Amino acid sequence: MVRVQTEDFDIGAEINALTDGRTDIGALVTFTGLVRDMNEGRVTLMELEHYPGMTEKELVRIEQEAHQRWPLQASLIIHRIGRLLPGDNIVLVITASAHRQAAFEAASFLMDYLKTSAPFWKKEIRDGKARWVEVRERDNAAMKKWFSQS
Amino acid sequence: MVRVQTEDFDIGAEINALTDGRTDIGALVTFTGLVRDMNEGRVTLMELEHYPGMTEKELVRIEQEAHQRWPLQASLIIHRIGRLLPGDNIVLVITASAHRQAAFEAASFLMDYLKTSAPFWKKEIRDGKARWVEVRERDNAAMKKWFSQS
Amino acid sequence: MKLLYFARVKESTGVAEEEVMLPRNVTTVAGVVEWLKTRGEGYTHAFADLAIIRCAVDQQHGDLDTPIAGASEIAFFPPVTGG
Amino acid sequence: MKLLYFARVKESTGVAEEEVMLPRNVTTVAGVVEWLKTRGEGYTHAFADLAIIRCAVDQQHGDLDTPIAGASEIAFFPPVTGG
Repeated sequence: MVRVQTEDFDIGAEINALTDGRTDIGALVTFTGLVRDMNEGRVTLMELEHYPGMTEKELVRIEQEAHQRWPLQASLIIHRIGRLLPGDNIVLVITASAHRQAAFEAASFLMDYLKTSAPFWKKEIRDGKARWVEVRERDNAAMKKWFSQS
Repeated sequence: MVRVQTEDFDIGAEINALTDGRTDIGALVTFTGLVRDMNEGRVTLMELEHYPGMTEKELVRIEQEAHQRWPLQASLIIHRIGRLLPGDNIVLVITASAHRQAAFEAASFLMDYLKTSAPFWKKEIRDGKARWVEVRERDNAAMKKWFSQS
Repeated sequence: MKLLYFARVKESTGVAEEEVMLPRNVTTVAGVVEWLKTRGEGYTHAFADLAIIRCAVDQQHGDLDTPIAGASEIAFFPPVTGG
Repeated sequence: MKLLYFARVKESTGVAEEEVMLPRNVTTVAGVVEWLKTRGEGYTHAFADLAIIRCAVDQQHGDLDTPIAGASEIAFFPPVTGG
């Protein structure tokens, strides 16, 4: 399941919705990305732009790819858009599987893939000036890893 | 922080306690282990025994090891003991860091280390009979990985 | 053809989206870019460094060689930075 | 010396913990095990296969060679299965 929303998310509630009444899940991993107040300067505001329509399609594609690679029983991707403050949640990924390795790897894969493929762009007010966040080379490297292994 | 307890834990509340008022955390990973109703047979009950005193010491040692290896801003290990039913939470690990790779790796490391080192023993009622859970060779292999890499 | 621009590219072109009639000899994304660069300073600036331009044709990632025949929507944007 | 047994080992020995006076020539965990095996069928059974026995001396993981001088507590248990 994927969602793009301006509102915050409640991690506990999302976990409960995914696991409620189920007794086949052995391992559940969540990743939450948050706005940091320091990123090569003091950050006071983050604004997240996205490509409506394509974003949702990309997230669904990414999620399907994870389900093809690992035996997942459930998964969830939520990405926020709009104005965010330091300490605010940006993104939530949840993966559930019978065993922990699949849940860990799939969550890590989803984040690496999302970072390099889903059409979101971050602008920060950093040291008082608006700046587009630059791509980190390590994010590209993290993504390539998944394709050289297989 | 480590806790050994019979009561359930509330993942959302634990995350909030760790992150509340902080604006320096960029990545937060949680791992939850749950009782599965199938484990080489139908499981109806799990009983967790532990070594009071040593368990807590081991968990603290494991947590310290993770903090030495990765730049973690916060971490938490909760392990339940006593009687558990299918679907119940067993263990919670939370790691927080500025970047996602550290949070993912540390959480995975904590689980691998805990599985092979913390003095807990699981007994299951499986297909109507009480059986001690056997060690999985892949758990030992997962642990060794962390020591051959470095 | 509907063209969309996001983030830094949008700031350079000055528009978020526009309907355009592309010349018939434009058959790939590269052709669209070349044509756009003739439309004024904002576009020239937006597409000055193609190393930092990404594109999508009908909401699927493409590149300069992607054919545009039959497409209804082309988007240009910087490398993505979500997550 | 306080001895503790857990899980399957405890089920074999029939006790969770006991205070014992070890002979003076017992200086390592291996010596403790040899001495325990003379104490009856439950112990013999508990320590029949040392490949599946783990131990801790004063709540720290040890092995058969670990010296016990000065220790106040030795525990025997199967490989751990938490998490």
